Amino acid sequence: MFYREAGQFKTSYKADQALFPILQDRIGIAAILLIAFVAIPLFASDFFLTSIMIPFLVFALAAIGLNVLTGYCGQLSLGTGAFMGVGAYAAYKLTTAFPDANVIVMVLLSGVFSAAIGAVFGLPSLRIKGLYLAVTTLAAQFFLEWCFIRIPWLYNDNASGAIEVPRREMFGFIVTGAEALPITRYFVVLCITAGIAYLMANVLRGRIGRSWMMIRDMDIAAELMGVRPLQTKLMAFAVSSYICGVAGAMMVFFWLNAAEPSSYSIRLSFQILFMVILGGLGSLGGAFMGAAFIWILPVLLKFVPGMLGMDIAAETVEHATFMIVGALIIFFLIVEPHGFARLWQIAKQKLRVWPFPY
Amino acid sequence: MLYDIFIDPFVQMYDMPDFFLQVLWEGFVAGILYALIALGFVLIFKASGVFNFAQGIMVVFAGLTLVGLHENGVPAYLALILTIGVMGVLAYGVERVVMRPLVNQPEIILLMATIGLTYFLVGFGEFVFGGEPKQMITQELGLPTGSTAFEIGDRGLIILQHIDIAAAVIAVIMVTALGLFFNKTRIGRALRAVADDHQAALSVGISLNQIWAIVWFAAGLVALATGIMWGARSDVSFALEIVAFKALPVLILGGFTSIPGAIVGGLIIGFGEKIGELYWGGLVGGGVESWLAYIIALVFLLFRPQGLFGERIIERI
Amino acid sequence: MNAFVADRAPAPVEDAGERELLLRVDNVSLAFGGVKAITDISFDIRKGEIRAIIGPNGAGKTSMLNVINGFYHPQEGTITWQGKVRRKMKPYEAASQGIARTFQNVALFKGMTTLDNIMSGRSLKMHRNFFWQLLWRGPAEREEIAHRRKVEDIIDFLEIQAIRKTPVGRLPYGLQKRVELGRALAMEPELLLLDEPMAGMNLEEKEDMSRFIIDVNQEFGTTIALIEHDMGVVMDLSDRVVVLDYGKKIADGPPEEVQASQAVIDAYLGVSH
Amino acid sequence: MFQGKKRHMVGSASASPRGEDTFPKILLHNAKVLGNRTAFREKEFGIWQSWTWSGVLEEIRAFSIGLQSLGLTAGDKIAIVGANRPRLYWAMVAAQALGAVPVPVYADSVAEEMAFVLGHAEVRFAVVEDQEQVDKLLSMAGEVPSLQHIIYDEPRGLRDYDHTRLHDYASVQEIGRDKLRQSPSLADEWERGFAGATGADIAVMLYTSGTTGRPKGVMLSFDNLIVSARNANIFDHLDESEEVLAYLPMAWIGDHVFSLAQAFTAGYCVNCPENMDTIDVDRREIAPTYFFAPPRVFENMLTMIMVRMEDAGKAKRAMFDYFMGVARKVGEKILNGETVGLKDRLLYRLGEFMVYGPLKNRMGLTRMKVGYTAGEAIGPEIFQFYRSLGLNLKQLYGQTEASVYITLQPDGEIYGDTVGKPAPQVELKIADNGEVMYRSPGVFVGYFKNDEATASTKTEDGWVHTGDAGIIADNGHLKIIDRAKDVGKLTDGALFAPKYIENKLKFFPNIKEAVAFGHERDMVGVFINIDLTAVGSWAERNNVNYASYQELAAHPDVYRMIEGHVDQVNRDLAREPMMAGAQIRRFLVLHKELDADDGELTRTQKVRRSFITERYGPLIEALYDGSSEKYVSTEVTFEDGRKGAIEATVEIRDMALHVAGKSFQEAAE
Repeated sequence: MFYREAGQFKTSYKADQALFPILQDRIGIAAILLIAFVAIPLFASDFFLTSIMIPFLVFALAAIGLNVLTGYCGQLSLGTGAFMGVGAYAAYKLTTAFPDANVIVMVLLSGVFSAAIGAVFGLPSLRIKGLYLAVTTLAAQFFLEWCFIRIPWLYNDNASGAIEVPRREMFGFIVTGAEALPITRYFVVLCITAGIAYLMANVLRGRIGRSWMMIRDMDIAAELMGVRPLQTKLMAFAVSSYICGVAGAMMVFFWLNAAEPSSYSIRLSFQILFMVILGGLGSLGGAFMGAAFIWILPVLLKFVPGMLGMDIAAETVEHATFMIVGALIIFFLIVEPHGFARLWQIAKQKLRVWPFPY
Repeated sequence: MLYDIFIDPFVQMYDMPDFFLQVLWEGFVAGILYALIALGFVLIFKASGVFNFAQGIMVVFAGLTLVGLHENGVPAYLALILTIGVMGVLAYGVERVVMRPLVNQPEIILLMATIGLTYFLVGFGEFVFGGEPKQMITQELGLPTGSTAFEIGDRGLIILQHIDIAAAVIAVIMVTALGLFFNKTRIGRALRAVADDHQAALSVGISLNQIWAIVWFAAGLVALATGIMWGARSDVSFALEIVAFKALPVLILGGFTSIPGAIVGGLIIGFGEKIGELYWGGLVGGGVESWLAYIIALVFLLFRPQGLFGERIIERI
Repeated sequence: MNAFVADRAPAPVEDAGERELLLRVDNVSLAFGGVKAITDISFDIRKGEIRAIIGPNGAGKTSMLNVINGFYHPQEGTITWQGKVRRKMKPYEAASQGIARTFQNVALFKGMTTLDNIMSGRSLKMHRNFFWQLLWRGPAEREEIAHRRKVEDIIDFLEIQAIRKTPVGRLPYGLQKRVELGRALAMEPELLLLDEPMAGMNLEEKEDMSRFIIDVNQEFGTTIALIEHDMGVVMDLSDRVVVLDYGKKIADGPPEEVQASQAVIDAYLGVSH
Repeated sequence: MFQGKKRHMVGSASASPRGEDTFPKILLHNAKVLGNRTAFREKEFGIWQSWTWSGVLEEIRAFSIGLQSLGLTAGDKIAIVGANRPRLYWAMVAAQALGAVPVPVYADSVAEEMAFVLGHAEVRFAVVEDQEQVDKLLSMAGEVPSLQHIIYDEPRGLRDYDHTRLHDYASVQEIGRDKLRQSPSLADEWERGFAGATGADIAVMLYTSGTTGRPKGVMLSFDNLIVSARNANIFDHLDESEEVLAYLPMAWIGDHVFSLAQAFTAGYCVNCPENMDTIDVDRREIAPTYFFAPPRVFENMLTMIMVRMEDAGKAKRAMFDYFMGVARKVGEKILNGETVGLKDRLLYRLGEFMVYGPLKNRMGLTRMKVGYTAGEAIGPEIFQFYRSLGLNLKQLYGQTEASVYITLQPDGEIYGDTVGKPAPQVELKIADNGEVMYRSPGVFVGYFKNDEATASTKTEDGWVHTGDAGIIADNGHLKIIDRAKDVGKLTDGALFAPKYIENKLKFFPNIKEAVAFGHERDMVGVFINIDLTAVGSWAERNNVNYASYQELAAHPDVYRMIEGHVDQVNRDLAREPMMAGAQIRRFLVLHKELDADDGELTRTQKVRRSFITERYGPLIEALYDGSSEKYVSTEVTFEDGRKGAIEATVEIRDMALHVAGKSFQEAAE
């Protein structure tokens, strides 16, 4: 209906292979970017930024990271939380070791460490597939979590056993630490998430993205077409872990300010996995939709009783939220196992062929 | 350093055989409990190909229901029967609401659904029973609580908790019962038929839906037993959920569909974990129990990807 | 039986058996556990020919292809590829040395479009590294476009323009087979292995596929080894035929000769054909 | 900004009459003033390859000089065989630059037919699309002794052919480019070569497919084409900004005028689709602003819409039906600029957003400024459907012999049952026998090597017999009834206009083709061909199982449905005093689809009545001898040229007649 594609034709491969070849999609993306970069900063409250937008963007980035591995390369991972933790601890160590260095560079650099560790734990993927691989990543999850607790060097021997983000400035703005303004943090998180999402979109539409999908769809055929399975999978592990690492670092640096090992527990892994599955395996847009659903829904649910004028204990609300989220997850898996991205695709297809059914 | 790794632990084992035997016993008991959890997984996986992540929370849920009912004045044995009933309702509900609509979906989707179920049960359990740890009603159920010490010649003594012995006995009884159930009863044979070939099972006139309900119920019973045993050793709390993840390495070792595999795998992990923790864990600051099981499974996987009881896979194109 | 085959351009002057050697299989044996799939087989494939491998079901034909492109490693025997003798080779090495193939049961990448599937065949020829790919603009995009152009030639060649952007999972079987051929062609192989390219096709689709195979052989000079059940097709297409039965070679030579061989007749009569 | 404006002014000017009187000269002009505008596009290798006017000049010049060095000279005939491709259009102009005459030939005509045309035209050269055409031409080399060189566009599969008389298009162009490189003055020389040509020279020879007898070569001069084209451009305000889709056979005058003559004179862009399977997609991508199609195309699009809407959900269908109702009520009025109430106007706006806009988008007609249908009568419902969507679809009446245009419907003067007013500079009259005659600048020079036919078609003073019977209404619009020679009488003297009846039948989507008999007989009998798409989809919805066309056609439920349609037509006929006497008494549903490959249809999909009369003699007999069924065996030609036979026993149904002049309700009682 809204997709009026008549008259949109491509006279070059460049245009044909653009990220958004359809004019209406380009308009939509421009509108979203406008909202994210202009409307939200202008109108949003601090609470909205801190409790909704910043975590949403952080989780969206983590979901992109996991999606690269699970959605595009077909390798199941339950260790996302730990890989995020590696990023967080690495960024913390880096910025405390080099206090004068630009903190954003440190955050981006921290991903390199999680990439390396991710690749190591990806090694068994050559021989192991599916649920068996999940064990490998669980091993990573528990082993790394243990490291965060047992290696005091990682948290600079803090008595609390947690990492506390120091104050860092950039171009005269305080970007990290307790005094950093939500709006500043929001812009940093938004730029990094949007930037990495764009770069990944580039990788995914090129040779490397294709080779991941080849492995995912039919690994034997991929190998017979000249794709080296180990290299390709390891690269997916590394890239995925890099992104998760950066997301993990952002999580503590721009959102939580301080983090304990339990922040990066298996629960987080599952949370991210849900975002990916519900958002849609193999879709970058889906990662955002999944993150919005899993993060924002519970936040909203907390306000529902209040809005309805009910006086319910915070605990009860939390329990109810768990139940509702659990039930909704099952519901959406039943309605559309391929996630919101597929739902959107179906809707888009309907709009494109409107008023016809096909 | 090398000495600490390769020599010292063995010297200790020799020097203090009573301690070593005590460790082995601890490992054995832990292994039995792992095996029980794994058993729950195997039952469901065998019949439906679903890797049921909710098995862990089912253990907690069963334990909480039992204790919760008792706290509200229900006599222990009645509470036990009621809890069995609750597990039956849960099994039926899961089959109806989750399994049936998701039949034929890829395994990762089913896995996710069971994690969704976990969320739901966590919320529901906390909603009804509150989040605090509870004391298992061991005595009220007539389970032994004392302990017996055995002397090992002149080298010291080991202490066996009666509840642990009971756990071992119950585990053996459950495995035997399940074995008989699978091999001797009509439904049991039907279950095996399903595991081997869905089409074949359908053709002999067995309803898949019934079978799933039964299997989930059986897994619920196993969960209840596990919950009682585990709860008696510590508390009944949501922390127990994490134990369920241990089932994964157990299954890797034993294979996803083998009941004996689950037992053997559970024992290997139990022994390995305790021995590793007590003799080597100190070297790296302790707490290795949390991940050692996975590393054992991982190493094992690299050499034998098909598991202990699986057959070698020949890839075909 | 196929009218178009008559259109095939003047028969090659030289005898296929005398062309340059591309691949030789010497005394290869392969077993799974105790089961022998291939026993002591030797034959060769010469440059530019269409070589058929035929035989009753379970004769070891697919296993033979799997050995040639490195998916199975024979316990005994050697394979000489372009003059180099080898025992063992990883599948991706075989691919990089110019061996491409299609599969008996279509093995397309189901989540991708026709275009992407064929583009995937160009993987080995694309080299821009990860960091160029991140940027996209510039070298990575230029490389992508250059290969897209080549892929479009194949799409044009196979007449599948109308399904360019259709996910392959939605295509009918015959078209999937054609896309799979396109994917293999995108590798610009020296040797193209086709495992039952016409299985499950109707007459018209078979004729189309035969025409494509002949065109590939003639336009690009690609050497082709194919497994096929339809004897009419085999006799029309191939220069030389090797016949397997129970993992053993029972005949080898030009189609007419093989067709007349008593061993072959027995083998086919033995199986209910 | 400035440049855009300037270009526009120049462009508008180029649409008006001016000095250039041949296509090569217009090409030079366009390359000069419209140099960077896109002249041609072709979807190839997944994208729209584009050429500007100056690029086209370069391409044509190179090819033309290449042709020259192969020996093409003034007066030679050069055949053009293939689907719409820029290179084939260019070949025509390249040949014209040398004074040679292009002869476009229907690419899908059977070898025998093509051999006749090529032989008759004495072609020396042929420019063809691909191997298929090369093979066809080589196979008829014996019948076309004049043919010396074949040039192909698509080299695939031709590598091993003997290339002494066979050339790759690109290599011919390369010869030209080489020569141009060697002597730069050659370009000027080439231009001087056609500077002396005049508008009176023969531009092209088009063979009319001819419903009867051998095809005739219609010779059209540059003046014929260029004056007609310029008039049409002015009439519909067409300029260089238009986009058209070239998808109709190149040998057909319609395509020649729309995709070449008008494109060159207006300077607009011609787009060639990727192949026949992708036309719908390609049309949507290009969204032509000026669109031409025979009624069949509009019928098919409408059928497609209706079939798909049948599968839509209830709510959606209700919405669709509602808004189509709104469109039927006010759509045409709004298009014609009549006053419409505010509520209806708003509803129509909403409908435009919800339904009409998306529909036009799906059909690729969003940008259509003006569209024409011609060739045959279009069903009024179909015609109104498109107009009610806000599409400025109009009818025209034309002929090859007239360089298309005889009458046109001017904007705002659209009447479903007429074909419009005389086109600019066209004079019209009705002969005593009712035949329509015209005289115009577009009137052809003559039939090639057929003076007799020329003389019988064109009078001394330039009037041309159209062969159609018609009347000029009071408002000056022409109304066509039927072919003049086909209008006959039943034995009881009632007027029998077969086409009229057939068209009424064909307006039902389920009926693809109909052939009516009755001249000098005591009643009207009809053959009906069902539409496989529409009826097949109906069968699917109603759980009617069938294995083949034949089985579907003979299905009792299908017969019942068709019977309903025939009855409806009879009711309609009964209401018209002139036609009431010729209602359909008996009909049958043919067991096979009428097919051009079997000679039953012309290449433009018109029924070959005489051929069918001969071929299905027994069935016609059965229509009139009262039998209720008839066994028949029919020879058919398969796509690969093999022959076979279809056998069937065809059922014949009797129909009740309606009383003349009675209204629908009365008749139903």
